Amino acid sequence: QYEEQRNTTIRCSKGSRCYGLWEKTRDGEIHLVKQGCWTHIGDQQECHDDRCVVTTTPSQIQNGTYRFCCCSTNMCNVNFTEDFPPPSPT
Amino acid sequence: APTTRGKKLAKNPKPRCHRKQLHVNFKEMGWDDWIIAPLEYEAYHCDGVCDFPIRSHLEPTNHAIIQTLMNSMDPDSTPPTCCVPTRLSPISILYIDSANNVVYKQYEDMVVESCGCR
Amino acid sequence: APTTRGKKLAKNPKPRCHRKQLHVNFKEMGWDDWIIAPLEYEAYHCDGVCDFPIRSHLEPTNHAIIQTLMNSMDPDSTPPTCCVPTRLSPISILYIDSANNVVYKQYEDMVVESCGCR
Amino acid sequence: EKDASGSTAPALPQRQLWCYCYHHCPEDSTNNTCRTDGYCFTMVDEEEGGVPVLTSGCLGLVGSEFQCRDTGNSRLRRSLECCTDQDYCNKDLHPTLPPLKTPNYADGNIHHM
Repeated sequence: QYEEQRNTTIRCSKGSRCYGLWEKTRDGEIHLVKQGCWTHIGDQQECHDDRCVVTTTPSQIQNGTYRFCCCSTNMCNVNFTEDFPPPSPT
Repeated sequence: APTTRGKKLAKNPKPRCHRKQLHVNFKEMGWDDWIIAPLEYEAYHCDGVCDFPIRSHLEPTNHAIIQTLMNSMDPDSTPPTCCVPTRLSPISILYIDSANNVVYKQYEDMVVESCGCR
Repeated sequence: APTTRGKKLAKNPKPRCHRKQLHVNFKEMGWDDWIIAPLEYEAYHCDGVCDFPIRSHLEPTNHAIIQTLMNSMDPDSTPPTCCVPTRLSPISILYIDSANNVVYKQYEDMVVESCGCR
Repeated sequence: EKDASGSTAPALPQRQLWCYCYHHCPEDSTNNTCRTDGYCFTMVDEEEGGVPVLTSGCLGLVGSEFQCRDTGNSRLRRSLECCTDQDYCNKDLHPTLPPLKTPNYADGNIHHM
């Protein structure tokens, strides 16, 4: 588990995962918002990957600039990659 | 043990109390304007009949057993007991609060782990 | 109180989740051959609908609230939550055990003290 | 601070709040009042026959983020508002039914009784 702000790591409790939340601006700039332990998973298939991959289309907050992912290996939430369907044209 | 040979099993016995899927989609609820993640999760729910005798895995209280017996004596005057969650677990949620901060919170009792008759 | 001027009260609103009487008679159950006392008691039971919003005195869990919201979005796919006992109290019973001894025992969860939506 | 069931996340009240309750008060309530660790609410909703019904009462703190926000996609039209700023604050809440969703609703014959 990795937490960039204070450049620290924390150990997550058994069964939980790592998560990261970033903001990606229109011109591609990326800011870290939050990292930590995702202690309670709603869906068992969620957060199984060993890399932090953004798989769901971001929620509309902040015009969809947030990137959330969770993963299950040590320090996997240092950064993220994107693999979500393009927003359907409205 | 009493054999079921020769005893006709009820054609389509109503399913007894058990856990069923309930997929919650916060976006469909219109909450993707304050919830960042997750936007959906599996909450499950409980459904099915609670008839006599109530099996041990449904963890009936003494009251549930008495009510079930009274229902079998006079269904019109006493309703059966109900299949409800008996064990629940939390999920983590990231959301935006009213001051526009990003908040990480653990919401208790969001996922059904087991059902019972109460 | 908020005026309901111009807003008609529902004709016969379905009773919401509340505690109702349930008089238990051990004699009628045929148990007066092992129960000495009491031979009857008031157990109460819970009955009524759990609709949105679930009031605070019904002590809903987060799951019950989510399920109630989903039921109001699509009643066919998600059942409402159920009105069940949330607090119960014991009663004492004197009975004859299998070795013919008179036994005094406190039976837990025999009387409904309050109901809620779960 | 009046909190419509919109985007504002409710502040965290600590004390017990008194509210008006109308239509399904707790059994032990006296003269249409109730008490909660959460919020007072007033809701107008449209019964099956299309009759608007006003209800009010107490919501617990648990799940208030969900109940006070409600979902805009319930089958029957309704509007719920929560408040917590002072005792009986739901006296000043007057939610109105959202517009009908079906675009081709033409004759607009809702009767306000």
